[in-house]
Amino acid sequence: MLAYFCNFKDLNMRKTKKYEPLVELIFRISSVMTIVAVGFIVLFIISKGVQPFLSSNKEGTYSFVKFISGLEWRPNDDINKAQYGILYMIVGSLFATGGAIILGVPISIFAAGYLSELANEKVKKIAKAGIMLLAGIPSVIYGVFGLGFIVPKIKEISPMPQGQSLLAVIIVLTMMILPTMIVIAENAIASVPSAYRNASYALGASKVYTTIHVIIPAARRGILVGVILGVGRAIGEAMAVVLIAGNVSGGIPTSLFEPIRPLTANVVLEMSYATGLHSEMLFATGSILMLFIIGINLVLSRIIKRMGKY
Amino acid sequence: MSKTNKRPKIQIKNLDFYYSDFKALKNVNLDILENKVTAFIGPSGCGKSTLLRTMNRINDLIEGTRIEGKVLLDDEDIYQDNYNVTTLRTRVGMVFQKPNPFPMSIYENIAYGPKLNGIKHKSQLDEIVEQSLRSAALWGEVKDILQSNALSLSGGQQQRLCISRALAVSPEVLLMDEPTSALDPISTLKIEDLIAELKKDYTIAIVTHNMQQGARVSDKTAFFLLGEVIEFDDTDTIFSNPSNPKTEEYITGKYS
Amino acid sequence: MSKTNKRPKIQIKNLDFYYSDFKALKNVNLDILENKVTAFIGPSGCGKSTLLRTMNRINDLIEGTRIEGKVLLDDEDIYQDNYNVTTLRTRVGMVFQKPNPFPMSIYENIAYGPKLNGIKHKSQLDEIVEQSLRSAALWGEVKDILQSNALSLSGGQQQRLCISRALAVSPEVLLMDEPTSALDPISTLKIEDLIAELKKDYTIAIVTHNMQQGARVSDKTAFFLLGEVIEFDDTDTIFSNPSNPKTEEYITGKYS
Amino acid sequence: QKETETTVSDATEAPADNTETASDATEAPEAPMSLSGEVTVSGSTSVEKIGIALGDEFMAMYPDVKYTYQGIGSSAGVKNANEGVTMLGTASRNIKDSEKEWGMTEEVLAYDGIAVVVNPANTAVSNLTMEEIQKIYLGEITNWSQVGGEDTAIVVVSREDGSGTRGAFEELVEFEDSLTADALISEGNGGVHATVAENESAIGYISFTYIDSAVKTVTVEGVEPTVENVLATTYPISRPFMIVYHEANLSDAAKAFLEFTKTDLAKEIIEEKGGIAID
Amino acid sequence: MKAKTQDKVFKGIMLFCTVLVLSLLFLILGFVLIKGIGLIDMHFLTGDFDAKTVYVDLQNVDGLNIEVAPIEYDTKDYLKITSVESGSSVLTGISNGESFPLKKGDILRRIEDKNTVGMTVDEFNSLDSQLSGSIRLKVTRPGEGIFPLIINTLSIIGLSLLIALPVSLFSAIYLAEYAKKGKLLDLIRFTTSALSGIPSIVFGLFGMLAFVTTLKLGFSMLSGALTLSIVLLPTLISQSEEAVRRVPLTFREGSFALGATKLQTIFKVILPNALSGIVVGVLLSVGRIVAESAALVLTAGTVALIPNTVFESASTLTVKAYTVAKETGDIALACAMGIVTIVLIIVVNSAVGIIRKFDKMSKFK
Ligand SMILES: Nc1ncnc2c1ncn2[C@@H]1O[C@H](COP(=O)(O)OP(=O)(O)OP(=O)(O)O)[C@@H](O)[C@H]1O
Ligand SMILES: Nc1ncnc2c1ncn2[C@@H]1O[C@H](COP(=O)(O)OP(=O)(O)OP(=O)(O)O)[C@@H](O)[C@H]1O
Ligand SMILES: [Mg+2]
Ligand SMILES: [Mg+2]
Repeated sequence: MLAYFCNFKDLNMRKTKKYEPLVELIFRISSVMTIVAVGFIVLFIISKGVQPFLSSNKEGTYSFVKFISGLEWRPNDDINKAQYGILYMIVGSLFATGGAIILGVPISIFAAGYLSELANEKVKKIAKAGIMLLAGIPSVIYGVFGLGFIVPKIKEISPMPQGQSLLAVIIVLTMMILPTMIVIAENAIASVPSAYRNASYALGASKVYTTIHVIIPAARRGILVGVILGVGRAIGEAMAVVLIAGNVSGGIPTSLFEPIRPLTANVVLEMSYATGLHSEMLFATGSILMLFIIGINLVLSRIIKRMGKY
Repeated sequence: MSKTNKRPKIQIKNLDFYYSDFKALKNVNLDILENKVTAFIGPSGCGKSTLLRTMNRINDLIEGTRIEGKVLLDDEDIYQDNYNVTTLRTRVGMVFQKPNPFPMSIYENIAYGPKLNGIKHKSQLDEIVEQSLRSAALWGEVKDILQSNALSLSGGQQQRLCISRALAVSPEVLLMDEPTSALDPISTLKIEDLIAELKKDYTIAIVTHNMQQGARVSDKTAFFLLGEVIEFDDTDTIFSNPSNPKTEEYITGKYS
Repeated sequence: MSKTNKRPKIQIKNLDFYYSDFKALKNVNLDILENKVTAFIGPSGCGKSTLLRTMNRINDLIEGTRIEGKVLLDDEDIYQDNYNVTTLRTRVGMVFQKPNPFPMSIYENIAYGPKLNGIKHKSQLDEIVEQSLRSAALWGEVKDILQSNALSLSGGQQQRLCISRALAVSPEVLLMDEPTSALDPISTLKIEDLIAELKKDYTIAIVTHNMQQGARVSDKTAFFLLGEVIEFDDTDTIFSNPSNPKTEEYITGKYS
Repeated sequence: QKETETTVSDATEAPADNTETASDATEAPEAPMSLSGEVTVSGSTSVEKIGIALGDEFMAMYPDVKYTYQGIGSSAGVKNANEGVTMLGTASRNIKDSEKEWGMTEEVLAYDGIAVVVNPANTAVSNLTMEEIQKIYLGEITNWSQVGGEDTAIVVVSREDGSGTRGAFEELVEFEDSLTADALISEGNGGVHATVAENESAIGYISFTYIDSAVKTVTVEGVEPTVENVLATTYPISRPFMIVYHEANLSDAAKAFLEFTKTDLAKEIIEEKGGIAID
Repeated sequence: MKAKTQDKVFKGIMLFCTVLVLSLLFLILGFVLIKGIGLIDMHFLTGDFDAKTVYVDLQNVDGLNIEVAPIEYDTKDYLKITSVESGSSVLTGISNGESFPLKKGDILRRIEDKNTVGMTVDEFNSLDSQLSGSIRLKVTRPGEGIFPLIINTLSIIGLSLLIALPVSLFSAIYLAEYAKKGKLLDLIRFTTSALSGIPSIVFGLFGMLAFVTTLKLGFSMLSGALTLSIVLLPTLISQSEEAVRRVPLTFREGSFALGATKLQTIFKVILPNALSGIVVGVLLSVGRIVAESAALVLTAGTVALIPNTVFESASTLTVKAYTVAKETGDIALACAMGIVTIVLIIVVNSAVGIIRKFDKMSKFK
């Protein structure tokens, strides 16, 4: 009696060609590269970012609590004079991202729904090409556009004397995340099986009703993937926001018209100038940003997994 | 020709159907009798589904389709201008080949149609849901899991769910396009029993590729070939004593 | 049991087959005789394909499969350690349900196998290609379009191409899994004729869901139910005078 | 390579006949083909224009030399020079004590004035005292009416932390580390320039090099922000452009470049680019 | 009837959102075009970014045979060449041992030892008539062109893909064809998604620490390309993996049934059929590289010259657009670069479109 457990590994061992296991090894090593890359990134950034909070740090030790809960960012080589508080930046980043998501998600879902279910082929084709284009425009250009167009417009309606504000950031971020989310949502919606459409039409529902009540809910998993990418882009965006956020050195924003200093802007603004403790603090900011995004990714992918079951 | 003397629920008159340039139905004439089961059989691509789908105008959704001739529901032309398609589709329900419940709870699936028609009261909806599930012989199996996902049901259960869903809007006619072809033999039998049960209250038209099934469930059978009705008669006659040699060829398996 | 006295090319002994936890074949014992056509019939999911696929170990590709018992090819256990699977697969060719030519030219499709085996000379390849196409009765139809895309052939031609492709590596056994189920009646007949022709040179095992086909092409027939061989005998016997009532039920159409 | 250096200095010894139209009357230097190699510079963005122009001229003279300038900021430039990432580093501010510890050689390349700029629409304000500027940047004066302008809130615009211009400005106006938290921070001279140009109630400061008609300069203590006034030390807000290096890191070409920066030709270029050459 | 109004409301909202998105598109495109189009001309596309000053030696001069006009350059008045007669000796100019023909637009800074600052056209003409033999000119060829930036952008695209593509492809093959469900696969999946979530500024920080400083590659094209290849990994891997997975099982079975080994099957059947999907991934990556600034500023530097080796700094279009915006506040120039970038993206997108079409054709059933 022969018991044979058959799997890929065994199959490979049986191959006549001797080099096959070697090539497999190369494939395997390649695929581990991502892990290595992420490992290194986390290692490099965080190892540099934790320096200021270690008692062994040569410029002196900065309290992590002060860092994470501080409301002012005043770099100084003298650790006793310096204030490296990023709470107000975290809040600003959250507001900005949150705002962009709140604006962007419904707009992109509705637009995607319209394009994929209701629009005629021609409109759809042209609109999709345009949106793809929007997705590829460098963020610097969005920033320049924000500075030259959005900021002056906001200043006109703002009670504050300047247009650089949370609102400007939200608007520009929304513009930047829309294309990605629309393209992905459109894709998700288009791939909803036509069986659902047929079923709904056969019950007497209109196209619009079907889209809202059946198609979009059925595509929510795919849509959420787009939202994740959107959130990632919104939180991580630097080059555009730095031109329009105001980047003030302290203060939690209390209205849409107040300037903010997003975490990313903090890094971009000062990285090239910073040395010593200051630069380590920027790495600490980067670490927070990275943890932030990995955390959000984890949570959302859990949600997606759960959704998939339904 | 017919041994029954029921009145026709749906009459199809000189119907030609085009997918853009392709003529999928050629001068079809048929009566679907009330409270009877009418089966459409024929080789693949002969136009069975197309005909079925003209009867609730779901073909309207396919771009480039065109129709000539008439389809009368209770003597009223459903293709006339300003005919209310939504009402038509609630009067003429449809069940598809592959069970296609919405990815919602069982309850939501069935309540979908009634809600669409403006029914909002929970108690009213509850009642419709129970009633429809009972009619489709599914109530017993799902009454305790109404809130769970419809997609977690077995294929046969899903198909019965789709039937309940169609029933929930109180249709008069039920169109079924190969409703059992995706199912296992046991589920198939359940659906066949159900059809026998349902014909008391509904007029049923069914497309099937399975001749035994056609023979078992239907009262009348239409045999199609290349978009034409070759023969339309009582099922017994078609299967035991077809008048057209092509029908006989098909029935005896020369084609399948 | 058998009326023939050919020697068995493949012997299946006490075979159990598992997809992870699911036991798809239960204690199967069968002999596939040389230069005969053996048909496997049975309702969907009964394990016909699974058995066929154990015979060239293509099931190895599916994760979590496991086998107990023996499959002997010319009295040698193909599941023994260090058995050369590549050679096995050139000895036991396979034709699938859906024609699956590679998206390359007709010529390339057929030359694929021989090239793998190290044949490089153009003239040699040319010869193999022509020979294989002739054996599959396709040469006449494609000899002038050898360089065109295989996917541009009709379904029936594609299936014959797949058969030529399998023949090009000079197998001893040919496994065919519902080779005509995706084809039109005319192509089907051509393939059936081809099978009759090929059995002169090859040992053939064929899965079919079409009983008429089974009756037409095979010498021996095995009837499966839920992973078990219910009856295995000469085709004539199975179809005219089955010894097991379940076989009779199936043959007469109670299941399909 | 001594000879090379000599050639360079010789070439520039010829007197400039006219400071205004700058003397290319100096003999066209006989480009010695012997000098080759790389000169890598990184540092202040304020020095970038001058740095690139000097490099341009230098490469014109020594075609085999490859010169690059990375405008990445004063601190990074100093750091790079220290770590040997680039041979030379430039800073648009004084070298900090912490940086001095690294023991690099410092040279003043030029001086730069920092102009206080407002939006051209702000016609009412054309002069500010040092104290007023200080109070504006401290957040103690928040309305233009407090300094003789219209009754609108002042939008204070500053450069980013670590910027040499900012460091110098804070030092000279004496509000080190006390910038009002309401100040908008813009990246680069261009950022400040664009922000002030776009906002009627803004005030900012930029290097002389970036002054153009899109912004309006104000006089400080009544003194115009001009090169002459900086040289005459009547204009109070100016700072040095520094070059730092470790001698050991220098290529021959880099040494020659340092010599070149002291020639009249180089001074002429520095002034062309808005810098203030030292005598 | 109630359902009808609801329908109309929703349809209205959906239409509104679509129109909004499209008008934003037109707004930003319009803005960029209006601000930047004025700068785009032949010189802009083919010229150097930085001005270049050289000494040019001319032989056998008998008058320069050129026309000039005064021009203000760097706050002083010089003479600009407005036309060059054919056969003029300036066409045979030699600089640094290489041919350097002067052309329209070049600025004469000095003729022999004569400075041209403030020189009038008449003065020039009288001077010109005396010129003979071999002479030396100092000439500035003005910058503000983006040719090196375009070349750098293309080179960085090439280099990053050269690094990232093999790794991604092998990785995708491993994930799709070899890896078994389990911890490793989960970990790879997680890290890939983590990688795709990391903002590019963090990549920039990493690249600066790892490649520029630690590996001492300096601000160089190589540092930039290495950093970008990490940025590209997630897109490339997941696209290629999808493409490989999409190859129908039947092809695999067909190949194995003919006695092919796994590797033979991968290279002969799977990869050729996954090609179009992989190409789409590559084109997406190209788009990403073209649009990237944060990760490159901190790694590849800002030098607007075509480097001789990969160890030298090289600024791409987008990086320069960023530095221009922040350093000089020159929105017009940034927008002009933006237009060129957008054109590049349109080219890439239509390439994707063409490939998708091609794909459909080759896979017809
Ligand atoms: N959407 C469509 N566009 C164009 N032609 C179509 C379309 N749907 C069906 N056809 C064609 O119309 C003919 C009839 O199709 P139909 O679906 O009615 O056949 P059927 O009898 O239901 O076949 P089957 O048994 O395979 O379901 C076929 O030739 C088919 O190719
Ligand atoms: N890859 C697989 N993983 C798990 N179970 C499988 C797999 N393939 C087949 N099975 C199961 O094994 C049983 C036998 O399958 P098999 O494909 O051999 O049936 P079959 O007789 O060929 O049916 P059909 O006529 O439908 O092709 C079925 O119950 C099927 O669900
Ligand atoms: Mg059909
Ligand atoms: Mg099978």
